[in-house]
Amino acid sequence: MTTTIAYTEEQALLRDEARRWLRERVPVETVRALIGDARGDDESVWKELGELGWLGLTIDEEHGGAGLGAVELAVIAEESGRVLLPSPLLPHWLAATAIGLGASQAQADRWLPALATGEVQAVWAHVEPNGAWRAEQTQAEWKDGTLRGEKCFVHGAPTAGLFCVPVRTGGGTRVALVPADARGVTVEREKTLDATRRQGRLHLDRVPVPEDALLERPAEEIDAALLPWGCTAFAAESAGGAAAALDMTTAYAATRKQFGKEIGAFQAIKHPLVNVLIATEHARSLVYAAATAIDEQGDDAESLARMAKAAASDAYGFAASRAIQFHGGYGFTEECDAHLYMRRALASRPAFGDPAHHRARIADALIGS
Amino acid sequence: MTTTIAYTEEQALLRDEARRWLRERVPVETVRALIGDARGDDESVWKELGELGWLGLTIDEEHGGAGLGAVELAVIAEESGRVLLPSPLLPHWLAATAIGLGASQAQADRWLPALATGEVQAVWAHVEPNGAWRAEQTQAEWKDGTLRGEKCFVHGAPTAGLFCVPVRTGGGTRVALVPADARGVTVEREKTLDATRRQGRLHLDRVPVPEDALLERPAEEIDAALLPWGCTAFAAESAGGAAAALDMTTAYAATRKQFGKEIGAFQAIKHPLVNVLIATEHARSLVYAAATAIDEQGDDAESLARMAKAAASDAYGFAASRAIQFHGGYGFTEECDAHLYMRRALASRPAFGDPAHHRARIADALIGS
Amino acid sequence: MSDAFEELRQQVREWLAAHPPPDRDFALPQSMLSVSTDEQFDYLRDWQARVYDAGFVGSEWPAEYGGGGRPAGSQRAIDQELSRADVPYLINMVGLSWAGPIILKFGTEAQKKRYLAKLLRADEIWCQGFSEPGAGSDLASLQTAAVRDGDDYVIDGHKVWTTLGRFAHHMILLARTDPDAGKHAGISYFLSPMKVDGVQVVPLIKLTGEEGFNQIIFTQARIPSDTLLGREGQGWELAIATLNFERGASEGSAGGAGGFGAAPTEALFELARGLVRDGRPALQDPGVRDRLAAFAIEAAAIRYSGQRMRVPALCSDRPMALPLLSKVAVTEFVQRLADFGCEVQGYAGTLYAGDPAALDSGDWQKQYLNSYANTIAGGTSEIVRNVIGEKVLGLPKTR
Amino acid sequence: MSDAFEELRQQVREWLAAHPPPDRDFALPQSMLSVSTDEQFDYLRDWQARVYDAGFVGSEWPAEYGGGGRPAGSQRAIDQELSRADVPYLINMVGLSWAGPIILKFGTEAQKKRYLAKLLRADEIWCQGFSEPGAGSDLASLQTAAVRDGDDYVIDGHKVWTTLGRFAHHMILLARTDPDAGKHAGISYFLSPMKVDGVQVVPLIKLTGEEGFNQIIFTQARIPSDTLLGREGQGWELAIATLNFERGASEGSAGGAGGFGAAPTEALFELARGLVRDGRPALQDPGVRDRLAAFAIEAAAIRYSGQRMRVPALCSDRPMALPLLSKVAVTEFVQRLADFGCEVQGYAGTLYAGDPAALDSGDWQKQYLNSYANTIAGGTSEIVRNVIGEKVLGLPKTR
Repeated sequence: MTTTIAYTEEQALLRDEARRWLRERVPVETVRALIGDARGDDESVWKELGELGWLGLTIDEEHGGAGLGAVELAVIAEESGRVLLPSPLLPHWLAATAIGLGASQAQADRWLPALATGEVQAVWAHVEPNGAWRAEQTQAEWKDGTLRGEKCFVHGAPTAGLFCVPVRTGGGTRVALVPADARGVTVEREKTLDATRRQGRLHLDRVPVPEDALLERPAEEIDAALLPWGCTAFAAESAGGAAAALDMTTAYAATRKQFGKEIGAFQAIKHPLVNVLIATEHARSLVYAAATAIDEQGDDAESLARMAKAAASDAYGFAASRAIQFHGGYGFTEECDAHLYMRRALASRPAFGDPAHHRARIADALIGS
Repeated sequence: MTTTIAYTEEQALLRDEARRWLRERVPVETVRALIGDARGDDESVWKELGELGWLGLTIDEEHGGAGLGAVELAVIAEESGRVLLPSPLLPHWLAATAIGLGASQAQADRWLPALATGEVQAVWAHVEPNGAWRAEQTQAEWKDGTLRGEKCFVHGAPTAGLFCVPVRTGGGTRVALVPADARGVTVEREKTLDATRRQGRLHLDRVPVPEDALLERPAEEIDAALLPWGCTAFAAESAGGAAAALDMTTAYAATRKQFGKEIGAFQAIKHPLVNVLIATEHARSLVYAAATAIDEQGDDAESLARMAKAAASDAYGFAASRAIQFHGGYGFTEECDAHLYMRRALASRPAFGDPAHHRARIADALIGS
Repeated sequence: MSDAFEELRQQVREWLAAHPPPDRDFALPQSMLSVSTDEQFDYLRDWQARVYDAGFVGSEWPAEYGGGGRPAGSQRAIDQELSRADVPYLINMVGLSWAGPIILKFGTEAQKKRYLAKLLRADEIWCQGFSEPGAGSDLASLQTAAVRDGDDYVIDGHKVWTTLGRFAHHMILLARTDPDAGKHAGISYFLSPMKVDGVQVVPLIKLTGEEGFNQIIFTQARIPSDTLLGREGQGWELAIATLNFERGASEGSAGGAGGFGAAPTEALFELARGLVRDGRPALQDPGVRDRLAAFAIEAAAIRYSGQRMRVPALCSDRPMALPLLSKVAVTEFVQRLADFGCEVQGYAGTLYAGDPAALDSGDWQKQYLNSYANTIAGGTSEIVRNVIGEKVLGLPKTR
Repeated sequence: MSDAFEELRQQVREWLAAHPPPDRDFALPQSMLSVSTDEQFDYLRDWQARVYDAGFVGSEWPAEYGGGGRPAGSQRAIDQELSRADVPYLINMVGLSWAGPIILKFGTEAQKKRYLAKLLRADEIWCQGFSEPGAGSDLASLQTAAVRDGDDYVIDGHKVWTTLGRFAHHMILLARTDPDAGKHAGISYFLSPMKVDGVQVVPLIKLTGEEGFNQIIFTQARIPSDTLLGREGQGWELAIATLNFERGASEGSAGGAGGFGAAPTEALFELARGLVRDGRPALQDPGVRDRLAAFAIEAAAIRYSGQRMRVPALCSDRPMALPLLSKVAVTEFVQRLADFGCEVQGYAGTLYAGDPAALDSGDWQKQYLNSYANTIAGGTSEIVRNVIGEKVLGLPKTR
């Protein structure tokens, strides 16, 4: 089956709403103010995200969510990327989606309503200290009701109330739901390149986790089903960031004068910006294709999502690089926002696999390994 | 040991002589005239190359050669690349070098004097029909005085009088010296992208080859010693071609007017040409480093030669591509010389390994495989 | 997305199944640029007439001018089905995509009646006479003169890059009617007959050594004054409108543009499948795999950008971005792909069409050389980047 | 190539062995851009004085101005030895490489006596005052005013991107003495004192969040008229001469430029050696291997281009090519290398200086951000490409 991009009027309206709200509520001054903030996330913004229904976007209506799909998620992720939203929206979505994919009815009833309102902020905590991030590579171990392990680079960890942690058990891999306040759980905040995105290391030292806090499906299955969501979410965010970086650079180039004319009249500026546009628009097209494929359960969903992530990470790094360079001396200052996009681009590049990783997997799928 | 580039006054004078002679004797009209010619090589040019002492450049003086080294070879190869010299100088040099590296006194006495004058044109015929080109991969087989096999893409084959052919024998690999007029030797001219360079397929059908026509040293040793020479020769030729393509494009861009000014004033033309310049000059620096390393028997000779070949092939393809594009409509005509450079660039890219091949081997050397 | 034209698509498929292209014992050229024999020309012209007679050319044009009167979008659906079926292309490309739409939009009633139906059926073939040797990217600097003399214009000048020149009946011709007016203001647009005295067709040899393009030399050629399209001096405006059809910024083609398919990428995979590199199958070479995956990603991006272009709500930020960037994105992609198609062959990439051992008959090498036609013609990549930078990004004009 | 300076090199090595840099319990900044504490500044100034006292700064300058009077090439040999020994850099970079050579070439006898020896020993530190907020690449559009008033000039204006601003004693200052003359003709060049009233130093915060550069605000600052270098109105000519030192097109540095070593590439290999990617050692990942090899090739090309630059017969086609292209080649190489240094770390590349788990203390991430200083300052890559296109390739000026 080959996916055909679909997009409804409701989805277009959702984008308009998201764009308007995010621009008004999360201007860059707010993003910058949170950099120095210990929590790094404005609690009132989080609360409002919940009220807008975005935190439970993919949670079914039965559990208080909006019951929407990957296209809506991509739309909001893209818009959140444009404004460099500091809230841990993506890891929360991924945790909710993972729970939705693998939970028993009781587990879903226990957690999803609180995730949908945002009362509990959840995160998908899947990266090992050595950077391995697929469920089959997890070193965290659950045995006899006790969990030990360590997860790093956990996006959203410092403020999370619930961690979804892939673990090994005697009978295969599972996903443990670990409340942040459980005994033996310590979160150490990491010092990150992208100071607008909070990450942390999660130490799990003999944490008591009852068997009924393990999601029912094997972690590998959940992880495999989640992969297209993760790739698409970060790809959409990156594509939005690339578009915003391009917008800001274009606006500057259209007004900044040197040698008696606007620098955007010079092809040394204009043509690379056109190349950024091409890369960004290509990435966006792949994002919508991947999101549609997920929602339509197309068998090309994984491959399109990997393509989208590879293209979007490359586009974002390129857009941010030209943003710094073409702002000239000003681009090298903290005051100019260009570096904020670069930091986010670099922070999102490894998330759910970097471009080289995805190209290798795409080749496997197309050719066989 | 790390090589330091050396260059003597004599070498500089040789370059001046080579450049002057080649420009006068082999203008592009001559190159073009030979495209339609059956032989594809002007016999009088070949004779004069012999008289200049260039055909025996690397042959020792005892055998009538000039006894010079890789730097001189690189100098002339570079200049020959600039004018798109159609003569099979490179394969002749490589054959002479291979014989010099592996011959017995009697074998050297038998062949080298005739190679030095050009009376016999020799070629190094090392590529299998499947494209494998290292001696250990040869499928041609010598047994009880008889040789069978096939070599393809043999540069210079249609006019060659002697083929140096790596073969397997019962006791390892050797290099067979096969006169073109031996029984069972057929040469089939290939139709090539670069019509200024003649190639052919060599069929060896039960060719009688006495044991004393096998070079003494194992073919693998000769092949390994020849590799830096081959890479450097083709790298130098490609660097020269890139420089010439850049020159012609620059000259056109400095005079062709559009929109009331010379197109070279537009950064869309100027900046890519600067990038071509950087790539070309980098390649040239590596060529001189590699040639020096060969002459000084530096242990970095192989690695530098591989680097030079990788850089020069990339530079040439890039330079030729921009030459076509920046000549616009005229660049798309047969009449414009730009495509001649492109054809040569593509023809030389696989010779002695393409850039990706060399990067893989350089990684092996730097990291281990 | 449901397809409003599924029934029409079905009709096309059924017709094609029942009426396949006639057998032939000669090769067809890769594109109309390479049409060189009468045999090829007659075959392709006949094929277009068959497709027209079946109702699949000019689907959206009014019935009074020979069109099908179907709604917008129907021609694209037809084109996609034709493209998928891999049948011959429609030869009258200049007529269908540029001359036709421009006459439909700006022509007099008499001109519409005179020209449109005949071009749809390939009864009359069209060529383009815009470029001149001295005026490439700077089209408006053209020097061909049109001097009014009674009921005629007398044309003198030199046009280049004309496809199908030898076969064409008419040319969309830009010529200068007022040498004293401004660079742009003095230009007029003609629907010039080709089969008149004083029009000489001289083949240009492409960098591949093949023919395909022509030079057209006008020497005191007399053409009737009713071939003027629009007003005297309106030529530049009409030329821009034509280029907008050419560069994909306007819709309205009468057929033939099948769009960018997955074909080149699949052909590359197919090529690589048979190759050995460094002693192992090329498809096991990690560098080859990485490049192939990168091409697959880019091909998908181009394909889905084409789909997205048809969903206005997904293009609202910069509506002209995708239509305008597609030319440079596609042509440069195909160029890089063809280059890699040569490279991955290793030594076999040095062979050429005509050598029995050349892989895919040497097509990759030839396609790579030919790929420069598309990064140069119809606006060089450099000029198109200016246009995108100015029209889409709103950057100031490069002077 | 025999080295005429082997004996001198040996002296440097012996001296370094006998006089290593003093111990310290604080970190030194990566470059003079990042000197932030008095402790760092005093240490580095003391180190330059030691190297000078040993005879290894200003090696080629005349003895009467504090130099060593040795032949051309000797300073480069010394710099290479210092660079290899990985000792601290010489802090007075602006003085040694730009202010010093320009004074030596264009200064009066009194100016040479006044400034040169002191800058060699770092007794007096220099900074640069060329750029302004509104005049970046278009340097000549600068607005800082210098008005003659008796024996003084009165300076008003705003300079940016000044390194060591807080520590410097003098500035090479471009200011406009004649607002009515042409854009270039009205500019003059001053050796301005920094420690006078009306000179305010305001730190700029770099994109890394660190300090390093400064803004210098001149408000009715009075400087003596004998600080004018050359004539009034000669400033643009002297500025170009200074930029030629900066961009490597002229020789004459008094020391400190160790040249581009293999260090960054080796550091990248070292980093990769410890990493795991997709469950296996990163060095076994073919994509990583390919990138590393490409960087190694480029590093070698840059290194050997540096060598070749010193063999005039190998540069005779375009003598200015290598000196002028090296800035853009090196800075863009280092930028791409640092980017890959972040990428290859995978998730660890999201950490930053200060995190205990950050690899190489987060230096790759910081270096990548900082790398833009070098593609922007001293002529952006775009401006330098214009210069190369015009001066080396002879292309017409971009207007």
